[in-house]
Amino acid sequence: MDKYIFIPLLPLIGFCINIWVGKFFKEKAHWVAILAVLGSFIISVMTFVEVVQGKVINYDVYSWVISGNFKVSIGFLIDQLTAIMLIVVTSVSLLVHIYSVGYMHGDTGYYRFFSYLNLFTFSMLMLVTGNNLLQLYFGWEAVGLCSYFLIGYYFRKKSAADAGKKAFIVNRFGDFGFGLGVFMVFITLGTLHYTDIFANLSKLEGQTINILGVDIRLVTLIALLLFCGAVGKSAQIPLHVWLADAMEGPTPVSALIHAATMVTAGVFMVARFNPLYNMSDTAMAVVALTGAITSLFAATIALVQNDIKRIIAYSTVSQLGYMFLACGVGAYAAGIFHLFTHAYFKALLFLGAGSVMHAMAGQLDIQKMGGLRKYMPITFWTFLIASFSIAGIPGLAGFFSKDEILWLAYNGGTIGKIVWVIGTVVAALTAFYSFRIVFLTFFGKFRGTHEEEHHLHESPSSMTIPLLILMVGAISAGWVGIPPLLGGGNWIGHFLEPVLGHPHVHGTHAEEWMVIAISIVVAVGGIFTAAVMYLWAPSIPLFLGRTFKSIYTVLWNKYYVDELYDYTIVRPTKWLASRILVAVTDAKIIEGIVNGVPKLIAEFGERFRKLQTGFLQHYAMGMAFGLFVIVSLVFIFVKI
Amino acid sequence: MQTGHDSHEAAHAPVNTIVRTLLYVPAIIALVYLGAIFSTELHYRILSWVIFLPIIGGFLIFFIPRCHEFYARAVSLVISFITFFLSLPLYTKFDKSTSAMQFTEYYEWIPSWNIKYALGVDGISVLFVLLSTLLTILCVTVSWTAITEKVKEFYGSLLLIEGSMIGVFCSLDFFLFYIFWEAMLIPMYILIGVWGGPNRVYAAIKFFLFTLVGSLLMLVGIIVLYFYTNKSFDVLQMMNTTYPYAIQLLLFWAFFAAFAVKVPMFPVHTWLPDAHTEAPTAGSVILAGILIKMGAYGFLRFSIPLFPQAAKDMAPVMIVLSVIAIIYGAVICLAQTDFKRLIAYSSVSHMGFVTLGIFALNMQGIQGGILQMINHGIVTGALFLSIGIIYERTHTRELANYGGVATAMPVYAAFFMVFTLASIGLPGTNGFIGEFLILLGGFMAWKLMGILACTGIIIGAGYMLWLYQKVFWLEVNPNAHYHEDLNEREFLTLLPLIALVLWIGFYPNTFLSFMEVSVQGLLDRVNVATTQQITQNIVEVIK
Amino acid sequence: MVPLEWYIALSTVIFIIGVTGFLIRRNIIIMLICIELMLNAVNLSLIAFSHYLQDLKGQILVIFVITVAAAEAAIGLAILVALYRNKAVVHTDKLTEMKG
Amino acid sequence: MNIPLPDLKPIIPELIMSIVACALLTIEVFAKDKSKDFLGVICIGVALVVMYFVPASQGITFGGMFVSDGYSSYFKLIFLINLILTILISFRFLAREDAEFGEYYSLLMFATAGMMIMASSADLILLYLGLELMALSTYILAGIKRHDNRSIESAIKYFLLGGFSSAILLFGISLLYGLTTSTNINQIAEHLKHSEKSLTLFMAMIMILSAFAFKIAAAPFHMWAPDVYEGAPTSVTAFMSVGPKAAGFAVIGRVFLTAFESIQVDWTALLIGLAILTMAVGNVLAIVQTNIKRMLAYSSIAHAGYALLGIIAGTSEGLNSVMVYLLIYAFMNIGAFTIVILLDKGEKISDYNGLSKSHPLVAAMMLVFMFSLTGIPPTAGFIGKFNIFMSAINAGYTWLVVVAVCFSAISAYYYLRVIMNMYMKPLEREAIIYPNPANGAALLISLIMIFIIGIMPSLIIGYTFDIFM
Repeated sequence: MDKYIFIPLLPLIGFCINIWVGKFFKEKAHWVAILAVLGSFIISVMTFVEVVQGKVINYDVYSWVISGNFKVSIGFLIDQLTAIMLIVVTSVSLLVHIYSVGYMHGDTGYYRFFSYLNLFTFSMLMLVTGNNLLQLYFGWEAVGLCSYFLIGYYFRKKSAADAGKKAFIVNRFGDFGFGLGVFMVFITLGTLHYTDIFANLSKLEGQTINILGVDIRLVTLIALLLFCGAVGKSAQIPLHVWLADAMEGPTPVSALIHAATMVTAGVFMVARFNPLYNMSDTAMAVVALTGAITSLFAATIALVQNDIKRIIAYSTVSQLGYMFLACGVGAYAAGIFHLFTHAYFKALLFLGAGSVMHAMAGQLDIQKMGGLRKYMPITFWTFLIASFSIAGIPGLAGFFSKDEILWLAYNGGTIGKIVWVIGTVVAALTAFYSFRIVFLTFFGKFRGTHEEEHHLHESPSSMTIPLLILMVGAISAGWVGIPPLLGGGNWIGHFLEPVLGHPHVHGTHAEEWMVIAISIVVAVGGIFTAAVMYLWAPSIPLFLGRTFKSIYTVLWNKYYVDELYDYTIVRPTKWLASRILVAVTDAKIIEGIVNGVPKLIAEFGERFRKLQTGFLQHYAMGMAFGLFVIVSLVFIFVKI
Repeated sequence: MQTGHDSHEAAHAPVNTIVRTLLYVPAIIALVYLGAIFSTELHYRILSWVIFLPIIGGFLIFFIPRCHEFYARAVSLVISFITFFLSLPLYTKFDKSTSAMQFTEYYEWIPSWNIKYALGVDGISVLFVLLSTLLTILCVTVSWTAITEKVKEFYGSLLLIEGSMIGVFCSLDFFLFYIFWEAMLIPMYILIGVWGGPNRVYAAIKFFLFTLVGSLLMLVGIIVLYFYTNKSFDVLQMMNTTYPYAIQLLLFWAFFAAFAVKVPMFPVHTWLPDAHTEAPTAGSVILAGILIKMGAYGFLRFSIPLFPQAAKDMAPVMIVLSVIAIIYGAVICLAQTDFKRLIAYSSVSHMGFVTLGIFALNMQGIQGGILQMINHGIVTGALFLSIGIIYERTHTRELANYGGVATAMPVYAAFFMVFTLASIGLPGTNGFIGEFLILLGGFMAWKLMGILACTGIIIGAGYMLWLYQKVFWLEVNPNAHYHEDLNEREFLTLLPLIALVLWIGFYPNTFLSFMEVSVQGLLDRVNVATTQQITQNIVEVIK
Repeated sequence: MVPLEWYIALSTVIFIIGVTGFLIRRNIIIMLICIELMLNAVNLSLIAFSHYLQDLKGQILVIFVITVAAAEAAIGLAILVALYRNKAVVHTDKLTEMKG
Repeated sequence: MNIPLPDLKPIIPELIMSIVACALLTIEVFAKDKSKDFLGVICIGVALVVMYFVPASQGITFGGMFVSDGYSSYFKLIFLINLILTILISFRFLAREDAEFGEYYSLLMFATAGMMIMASSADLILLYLGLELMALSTYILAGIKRHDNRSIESAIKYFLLGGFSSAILLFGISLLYGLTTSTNINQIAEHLKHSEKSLTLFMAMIMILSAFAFKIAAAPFHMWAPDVYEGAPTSVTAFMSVGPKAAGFAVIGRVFLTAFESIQVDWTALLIGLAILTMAVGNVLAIVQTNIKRMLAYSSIAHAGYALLGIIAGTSEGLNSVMVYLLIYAFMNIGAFTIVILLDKGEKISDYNGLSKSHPLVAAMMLVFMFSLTGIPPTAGFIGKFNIFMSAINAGYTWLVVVAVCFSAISAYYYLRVIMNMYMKPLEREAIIYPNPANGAALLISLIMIFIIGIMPSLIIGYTFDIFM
């Protein structure tokens, strides 16, 4: 037993305690949970330090499944990538735990909430620390489960229950591909352990598989199948539909799971499998384009939404797209860097939104807010910083990571150029909608009811302290990756190099300056446009909405993707189930035969019993007739 | 009937139950431990005892005077416990390093037909014996207050079923096997028909006739086999005989008739929803937990090793049928409005996985298949137990009459959630290990079919979560009659199953190691067989 | 001498008359007589065979058949009397209480 | 002139039976006792004594006409068991039915003696005599409730059709005699072996077959059975459904497998057709019955169909299986009829509704009998069927067994219906049952034998094997 095992184990213990006897602790249940996460945070930091010093931990705890040549263990691989993830996960988790003490105060399911959070932390840590694909898959599904629990936390509400279910099932679609990918890995390489996989990857080179008449390279196939899982988990097109609905969960959950940690698991997976992806240009292109398109797509939706959490959710989708975009152009480290910074500023945004909701008694519509900066200054300032950070204002965390991605994308060939253009546009949109929230929420006059205004207050310290800590992160998290051009050492890039490799950069300094400049310009432009439209000339949005009504409607309805799925998948399946399988196949055909045969026999019986008339002569005739038939048969068939 | 005003009370009651129950847990664990030690020390003919103690006990219960219902319950509980203890040496003394039969017993029985009383278990069957003895205890406890009419007959039948089920898994003589196989129909028929739901009579007869038609064809097959085996019913001797290909093919299908109905595979599955739905809780548990495993077990024990060539050649057909069952069963669940019927159809889907794994004919597939049978026994058994528990309060199976159970019965809801998750194969639960191995095996053998089978998992999540939402979430149904959470008895009934779900989920090797060698032996037998490739067309399509 | 075939033919004809009578007549007494007719047809053929085969067994059988026929007639009539007492009918078309 | 007395040892059982039967008639006249039970007791006692003599009195006598061998002994055992069980179930029943005539018992004995003679006859003359002895006695028995319309109706039907069929039999015998100059089965066989097949032979065979088929109630010569079984007093029905049937099989086995051995292929084909038709008619028509006696009548037709499979197999093993089957059938069928007798509730199947609530023990026993008739292990019925199927398959008639198995599955439907009514339907009106020790004993014997044979079949199978080996 060494300390690493306690990283995931402590939250698990916390979960077990709280789920069984948490009810006794009443409002003290959080102590168990927080202490557990604190413990694992401390160990994580210690581990991180070890990793920084150059140690890579890789060992098996016990054999999990052994079946013939299929051997998989529960084990830990803690390298640079995992170490970063450990810090992200445990730190954000710890803060969200603390935040929840205030946020969830008075909730009937207090202990339940904390036990779920613990379980989530455990699962996420299993995901990132696992040294094999199956353990990754374990964590992968387990975080999905926790997400399901926590989205559906207010299970009395139909929308929450539906959202939880939707999240789980949509993720299952992704996992479908992921599972097949795992199978393919095992079939082709005979192992699921990372080190063995990466050591044998070269064997796959040149192998193809014929699917429906098309020869596909094995590496491409595996990479894409695994990517399916990432698409589901990280809410990329076309499986992004669950994340916005997931905002039905309590806000700390949105911050922890649907912004900082779980949804980034896909990025983590792709980064973890970078040797595989590097072998297939097709897969890389697919990853990059999926990321780019998703980020644009989500950003456009975010422009017109009014629900504060949904906007942030779409922003998350968009930012996740950014990370995939980075991975797709080979800039894994940049992707992870963005993951790292994003975790803090997005968690901050969510927790800020939660704080706003707390004050607004659950109101989410930013059109009904306004002027809140007077009532809740801490929330305002932290939220503002986070918004600057996400918008990419120089000096803040978001700027450095986003810039790194854009610069490396710019360097990434034709596809790189395309995604760079998209990325830049998205940066502008991001700045715009982020400040749309800020201006509509914290500036101007309060637009809610009087009663609501009376109720406005700053959140308790258990909520504001995490906000402040996260604010530090949102400001400074990027400092670990300041590019050499700006005088930094891109420490994180070098730190991750052993795992994620080093992207090829052939652009000049001038080009790099240009990229930076453009991103600053679009960020400031976005903020300025938002200011114009929502602070100084509020009629413009209305005018635009009327003028481009069709576009507005499409965006407002999120491109009708939900409806599309409803009509192409959900309804046909239900129709198939109830109208065909139940009504026809089972009831008519199979049951028809099953019940029909006895009926037929009984029918025969009813017919033939009429022959049994009770009349003696008929019986004698029967005998005589039988005799006659037999004799005739003998005459016909027997040749003498 | 309690009403809403004391919901505060109700909210705290379960906690007390948990605590009180947790006090029992160490006692029970200690009891089981002692039982294991004690029975391991003793030397007795384990299999005969385990088979005939419940059978004799069941008959004895019939003679308890009608007025003493409690004694009927208590005696059956004691008998089922003793049976369980007696079966424990199968776990502790089992030699995992050999694929030969263990704990064998051989006696002459009907010398004129060369029939022996032959019992024995190997890695494939041993777990089912243990599962049967365990589930029977739970069936007894869950029916404690649910059955108020003809109590002794109920418990007698239950024990008779237990004995015959175990007999099926232990028989090494085909005649003996068939006796147990059929004999079980009688008490099961009674169990469904007498204590079942509103449409019980139809369901009971349907169950009986379906199974009978299938097994009678098998009977013909058995007799044919007898003459081809030099007039012997000895399974081991049969395994050492190679049959002509045409005979293999014919007998494979004759056996298929019996086993496919039991499993049930796709076109012959319609007895199952009716039987499972209408049966009393214990009946559903036995049906879903063990009885339908006998079909898949039959494939493993007889069809495949006795007719390896035919099995290999027919595997594509079986795989296609399995995949149809997986998807069909899953999709049809989406349209169910009946609590038990939904779970019943999900069994069709899950058993499709099992047969898929078995006919993948590779290590992962078969091990997964066997493990999945155990899993399905645990999980679906548990689901039916759970449904029985709430049915006792509501007396309705219509999903529309439920809602918000999680508010009223939080502990129960949590338990049900675990089983739901196991049912949809979430990692960390037993369902995952089984399904993963099956799909891996299936995918290795038949890519396209493996892919199609995977869709069953998606739909599986769909209907189970839909069910969970409909029953447990949302607002409390105003017409509901569930205010009391689990009591100690119900809690303790479900607890061992939870433990097993997690045990297999996190450390399946305990169970996989039991079957490893035996499955390898089976595979060796299959692999030497050469195929005639008469199903080449299908192979090309589904490969 | 009359050839055997003629006896057999006669016997067959009488037998068939008996059968036909049994099949078409409703009166139980007449049916009983038809049965006697059939038996006697058999007797005829048996005696003919016995004679032509120069074997006594046929004749022995005839004796038995006659005896049995007597017993049969006695029992038959007894049952008939019982029937007549109960229902006052002697026709089979009135005896269709049990059917199906 | 010294007339040598034939060796009487082999015929001792039949002699005892006949003499005692005659004596009973006499005793009955002088008996002052209102109750005739003592006659029954005597019967049983004699039957037991005879049972003791049966295996001991092996031999051939009366110039080869009478053969007492293992084969016949086994059948005689069945007849005697049938007799004993029938008497046990008739004790109170007759009084209840207002049919307590002393001659009832002697008629039963005569009928049994007839059957025994049939089983032992190696000569067509003796066979005919035995058959008529049995038949005439059963005609009277069927009509013994002489004030009851249905009883008389059944007697008339049975009598007329029986006479008709025995006339046909005689015609067949006469043809065969003309063809072979013999009435002795062995001599006939010897003769036929060396002669050409001829149409006359076939005619003879068909006529003899039809008469035997009438006795075992095989389709299309079965039509008397449902009516007669329904109308006759239940105890007589029980007697008739086993005894004459078994006797019929005994002679079929003897005559066809010995005398007609040379044309076995041909009559086997005929019998296959007959067997399929019989199983079909019996099972399909049983499904639609509402009267339990009638249902059991059709079921007994169906069982004759299964048993024919053993004859079709044409091996000693097959014959064995038929014998075992009939023995088992005696127990389970009489058991079922005992329950019918025990309940004075009416003969409708729906009258059994809810029986398990009012009389659980009776219902449980009926359940065993029904499952045994269906052929579900571990009851004897399964062993019987299994045995038959095994011999048929061994003889190469697998397809026929598959057909039989399908019909057997159909049969489950109507047997289950009885169980369903007893266990799964609500009680409509309380049944009156008339328990008495004799009926109880009959039930107990049947029940125990069903389970003993079901679980330890080697007890009786070994016995039959010993006879042939």
